[in-house]
Amino acid sequence: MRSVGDEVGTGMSSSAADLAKAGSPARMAYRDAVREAIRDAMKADPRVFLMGEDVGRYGGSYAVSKGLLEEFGPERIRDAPLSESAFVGAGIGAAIGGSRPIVEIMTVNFSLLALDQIMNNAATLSHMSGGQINVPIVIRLATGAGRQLAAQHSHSLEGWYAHIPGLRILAPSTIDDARFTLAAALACPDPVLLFEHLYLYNMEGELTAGLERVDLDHAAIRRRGRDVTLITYGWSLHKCLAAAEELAKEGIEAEVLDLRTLRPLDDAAIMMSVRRTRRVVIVDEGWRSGSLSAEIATRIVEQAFYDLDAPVARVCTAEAPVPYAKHLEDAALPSPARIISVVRGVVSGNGAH
Amino acid sequence: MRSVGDEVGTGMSSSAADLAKAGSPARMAYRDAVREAIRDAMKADPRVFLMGEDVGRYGGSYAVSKGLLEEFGPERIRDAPLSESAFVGAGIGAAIGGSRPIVEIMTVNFSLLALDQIMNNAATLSHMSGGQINVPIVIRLATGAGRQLAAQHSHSLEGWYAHIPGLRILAPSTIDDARFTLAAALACPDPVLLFEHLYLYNMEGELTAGLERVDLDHAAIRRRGRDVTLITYGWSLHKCLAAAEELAKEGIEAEVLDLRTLRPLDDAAIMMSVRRTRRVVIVDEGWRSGSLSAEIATRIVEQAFYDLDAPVARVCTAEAPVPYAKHLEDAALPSPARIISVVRGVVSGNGAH
Amino acid sequence: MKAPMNPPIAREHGLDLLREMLRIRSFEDRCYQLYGQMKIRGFLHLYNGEEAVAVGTMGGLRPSDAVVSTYREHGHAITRGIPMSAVMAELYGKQTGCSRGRGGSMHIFDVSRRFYGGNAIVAGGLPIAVGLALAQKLQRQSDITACFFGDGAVAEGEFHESLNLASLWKLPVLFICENNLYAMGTALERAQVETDITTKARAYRIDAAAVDGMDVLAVEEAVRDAVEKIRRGAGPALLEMRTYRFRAHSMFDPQLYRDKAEIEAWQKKGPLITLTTRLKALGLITEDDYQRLEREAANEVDSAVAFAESSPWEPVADLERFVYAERRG
Amino acid sequence: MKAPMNPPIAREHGLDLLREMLRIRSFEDRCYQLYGQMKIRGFLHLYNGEEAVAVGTMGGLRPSDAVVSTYREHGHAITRGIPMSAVMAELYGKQTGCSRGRGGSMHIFDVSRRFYGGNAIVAGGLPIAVGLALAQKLQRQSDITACFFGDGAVAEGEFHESLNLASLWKLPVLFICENNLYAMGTALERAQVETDITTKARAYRIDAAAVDGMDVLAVEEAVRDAVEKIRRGAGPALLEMRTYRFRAHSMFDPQLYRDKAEIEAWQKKGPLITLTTRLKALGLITEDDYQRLEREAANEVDSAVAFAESSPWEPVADLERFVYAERRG
Ligand SMILES: Cc1ncc(C[n+]2csc(CCOP(=O)(O)OP(=O)(O)O)c2C)c(N)n1
Ligand SMILES: Cc1ncc(C[n+]2csc(CCOP(=O)(O)OP(=O)(O)O)c2C)c(N)n1
Ligand SMILES: [Mg+2]
Ligand SMILES: [Mg+2]
Repeated sequence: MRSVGDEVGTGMSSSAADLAKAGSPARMAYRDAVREAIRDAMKADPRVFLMGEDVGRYGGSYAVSKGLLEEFGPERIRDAPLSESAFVGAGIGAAIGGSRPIVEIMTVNFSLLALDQIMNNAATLSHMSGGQINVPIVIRLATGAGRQLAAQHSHSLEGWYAHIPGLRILAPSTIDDARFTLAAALACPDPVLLFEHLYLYNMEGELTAGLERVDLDHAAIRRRGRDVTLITYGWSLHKCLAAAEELAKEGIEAEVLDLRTLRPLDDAAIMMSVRRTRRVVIVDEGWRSGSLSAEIATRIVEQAFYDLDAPVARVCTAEAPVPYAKHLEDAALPSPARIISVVRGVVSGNGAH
Repeated sequence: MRSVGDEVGTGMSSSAADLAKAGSPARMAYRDAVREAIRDAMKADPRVFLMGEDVGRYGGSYAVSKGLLEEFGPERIRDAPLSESAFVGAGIGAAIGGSRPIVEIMTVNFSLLALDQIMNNAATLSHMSGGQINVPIVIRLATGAGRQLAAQHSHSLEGWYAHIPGLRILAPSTIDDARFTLAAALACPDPVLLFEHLYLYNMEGELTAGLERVDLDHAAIRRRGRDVTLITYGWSLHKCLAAAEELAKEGIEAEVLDLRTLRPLDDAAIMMSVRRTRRVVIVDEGWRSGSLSAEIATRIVEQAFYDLDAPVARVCTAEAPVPYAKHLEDAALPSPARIISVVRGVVSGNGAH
Repeated sequence: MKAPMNPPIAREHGLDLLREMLRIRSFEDRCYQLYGQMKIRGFLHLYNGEEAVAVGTMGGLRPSDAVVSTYREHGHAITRGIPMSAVMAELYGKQTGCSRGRGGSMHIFDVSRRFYGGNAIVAGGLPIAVGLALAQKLQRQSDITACFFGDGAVAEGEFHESLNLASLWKLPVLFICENNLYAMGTALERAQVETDITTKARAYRIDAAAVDGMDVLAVEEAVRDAVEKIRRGAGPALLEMRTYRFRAHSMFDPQLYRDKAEIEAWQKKGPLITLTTRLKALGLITEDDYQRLEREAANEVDSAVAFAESSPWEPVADLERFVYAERRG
Repeated sequence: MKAPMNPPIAREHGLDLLREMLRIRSFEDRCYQLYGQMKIRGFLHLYNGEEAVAVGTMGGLRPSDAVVSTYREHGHAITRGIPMSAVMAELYGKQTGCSRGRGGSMHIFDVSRRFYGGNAIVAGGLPIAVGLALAQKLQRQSDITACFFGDGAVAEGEFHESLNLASLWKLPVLFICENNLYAMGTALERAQVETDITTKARAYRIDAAAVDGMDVLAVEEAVRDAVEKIRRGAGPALLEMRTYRFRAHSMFDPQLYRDKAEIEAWQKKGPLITLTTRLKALGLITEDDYQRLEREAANEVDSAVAFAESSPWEPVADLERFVYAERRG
């Protein structure tokens, strides 16, 4: 795979300049990390362009692309009309035509309007053409609930998209991943969807010193533990880490596995952790039935059934359109409190068969 | 729930007349059973109408609605333009407005273009409005692969749709269900999606004498067995029944459970059978990762883990866009042969933990 | 653009129009404050500047007509007759809200008033409106469906499909495009090559007219004509209301895409100023009348806020209630 | 509708046009037989009657231009230069098929000839074509993208969104609407209220002309003019090719929706008859020429069938090959 580091020397230094504003060079918000990743990519490869609703003049609905129009101009930072199917399809066509589009669908909620293009074209063209065509498009989507945006603006469909062969589904959930996943995605000849949970944009953190690239293929253990494995991704990762801290006070050491890639899944990493802890809780923000957690649970049963000391448990979103009212929305979504109580049950549960 | 029988007296007799052509009054093809169900509904309730592409002049792309235009006229048998999002949304609006639309989406493959209307309106309006609105729409979709229609025309997305709260997902797989599910669906105030596998249309069978209605809520055991439970639905049901016959010759008695309803799932029926046979193979035509089989397997682990003598196994479609060539397509889809070999493995596997 | 005929107008009617616009204006201004106080959360899209469109349109509809709106619908809802208290309680997320707190600002519903929401998907309401009109036609009703949407929605495929369907089947739909020149930060001319929306409507053989959306009398007149034709069975009509949004798109919008001068120029021809000036010039109202209506509106908003504040929360146990209908069949 | 200028035509050129149309016709007729013999399965949509559109259009394109087609694309593929043998092998589902047997009739691809498929979703190819043209423009190429679609596709939202985008960004797209009056069994006038597709195109400020799609010379001329403007950077153009499908929509279509008389009337002005009559009248070709070209075409189809028959199957082990690219990065 193309090495990011090789290309971003200038990107890094100029980004450093920018970031000086935000404090120490190595500390930045997720939003800025994504922006820096886009800037690097634009500088490294003239074929790269960003296209989506309000990515230009407006500065991006989550301010991710703020300043990029001024830096790269309207041809490469393209404001698109409200035409999700057409501009996503146009991204697919442009990728086939030799460009390297980064298409921003403002939120996953609107991607339903482009789903035909994503499933029937982006995901199928390579196979259906006998390998003649690659579709190196990167689609970025804000995802998730928690901001009281109500039913139509609170979907978490990344696990649902992970059902589709031909797509790669990534969920960058740390500053490092926000900073470097895009380059790896652009270097990949397959269509890649990057899901950015809207709660992550304001998250600040340290960039790992010296890190210059990440891969698209592996899950990462974000916390070591021996008693139970929390399998998760996205914003739920941070809920799990918070829960793990609490549990540690009770002497329960939870391992936290950040999937990073939702399709393909890193089975090896999942099973390795499960075999060690023998207990699993899967946390994801999708509606429970048919969520990604179901696929993960099933793979564990298929591949590590006899290593389990307790049934796999999951913490997901309630089976309802996400409501507006804060107290109802909070009750609908996974929370550290719910994670903690489910973990307690799994750990205390008698594992003898 | 409204009783079908109460209303279809005339429907039944006139249908009988029709069916005389097709042989004995009680014997009919699935296609004719669906048509009779539509005719009954049209006669029983003036609010009912059928809308979709080529349902009228053309007679339905699978000849389901053949003759209905002549019988009911163009106002109630409505040919729609190629505008899936608009006519599905119009069906939703008409349902809200007091009509009882049966919307035919020619195949599930084209439903992607209407998915925003289905997920963001049909599925959410009741909850989002605090219960003020019901959306009593029935959407019929042909689904499935096996006819060498290639990647864009061979989707099996019913399990994927079953992820969406607010929808009811049904898969009528027998002549009885084809004949009577529609009436129950129209009587239900919730949006109901009926998935008709394209292989079923030509299937002939006997209508159960005296049967006048079916419900939307329960799975049905189609074959009794003690050694293993095959959980399935749709066209796969018939593959499972064929496999079960073969297995019986080897002394393996498979129970075959037809889910009938994919959302909500009939957990009680699933667990009851699993507790009896202690071994499970789930067969569905969706792509393996994230298919309905994953949700079912996970629920079994959550609710009947300690009753299992072997890991849950599944037979699904290969993780690839469905190819055109017969030999490749056959290899991609579940087959009695694959079901048989997986069952053998599950039954012979040593269940001791 | 159709020039208003300046028809003779009665004092009472003038006061009614002014009252409705002031009710909306003061409701929206209060929402702005309440958002700052974190009483209202989520997305909040205010209607300031566009009041004449809602008020001039609703006046031309019957209670039995259906209305489909967008996420910028407070004005439509209030002037449709939904009590401010129920709307405000919804913005608070309270059980007494018109959607029991599940919908919030973008999902105001009141079926008793045939107000079919608040839709947060741009252009998502158009097919629903077509369907409501189809039901009206199939049921031989003389009612019509009014469908509000923005200039940005015109670029969506659903606009194209819905206008064709409504025209093909001669359905009683009044399409009301609130052209405020921007879709979030994207100016109409940078999103659509044909910026005259009436031209687009005619490509579906739909009767269309552009209207000064800052002049409530012009809106009233255009709506009256269109509705009369639609009720006669002439099929759908589209009115392009030329208007402007005085506030940011939502509460998260830094407004980098337009300059103060443009905003100020539009504010000078705002709907309240336009009507008040005319009524005063005609000697139909005095400054006192204006002050009184403004006070009344403020009082109504006060009690709506008090109602919302004192209302109970929906019990958490009811989270999954209404996902499916409670009665079957 | 633009009348052809009947420009002076050279014998060789006339023969080339006739040859191409005959190649398509005899390929399609053979496909029809082979379907009956179950050598070809799945959906099969034949192009009989529409040959002039493919032939007249492809002649106006460069090898470096891109082409996006539909599920009724055999004619486009063959006259684009994809060997009949590779197309026929694809219909057989063989490894030597241009899509290695994975695509079948609806998914003919040949990237070496910039033929980007065969798309089985009505209107699904339009956004792809817009994107290919966007890449051409961003890369400062002088190439253009030709996009074929039917009259039915015009009702889809993607038509609306794609035409606006192409026109807004002045992209080099030639939209070719093959208006054969029916979308499956639905006549254009029962699906769309505005049946003049050029009128719709103009609502996006796109240059549009209607062309006699049964007259290959008229098609050639219209395409030449349009392509020349597009290459000059004038933005997209749309040509409405008025044509007719002689055979059923697919092999499952009982054709209840149109009567024999209509079909026969159109057959009388079929593209082969029209061109042959003109060339003979001008004394440019003889019946012998016609017979010879017909024989040559038949022979070419024979060897394509022989090739397909004798070709190997893709190994089942390779079922999941190409789902993801084999080289990464
Ligand atoms: C399908 C879809 N795409 C994007 C958005 C995000 N969004 C919300 S409002 C808006 C602008 C809509 O502009 P317009 O239709 O003119 O209405 P206005 O806000 O000006 O009243 C956008 C892009 C959305 N809600 N739905
Ligand atoms: C989105 C979508 N809806 C429905 C279909 C089923 N279908 C296949 S071809 C066709 C008719 C298309 O007509 P037209 O665009 O005029 O092309 P033609 O077949 O006449 O060449 C339909 C409805 C489809 N393939 N895609
Ligand atoms: Mg606007
Ligand atoms: Mg056609």
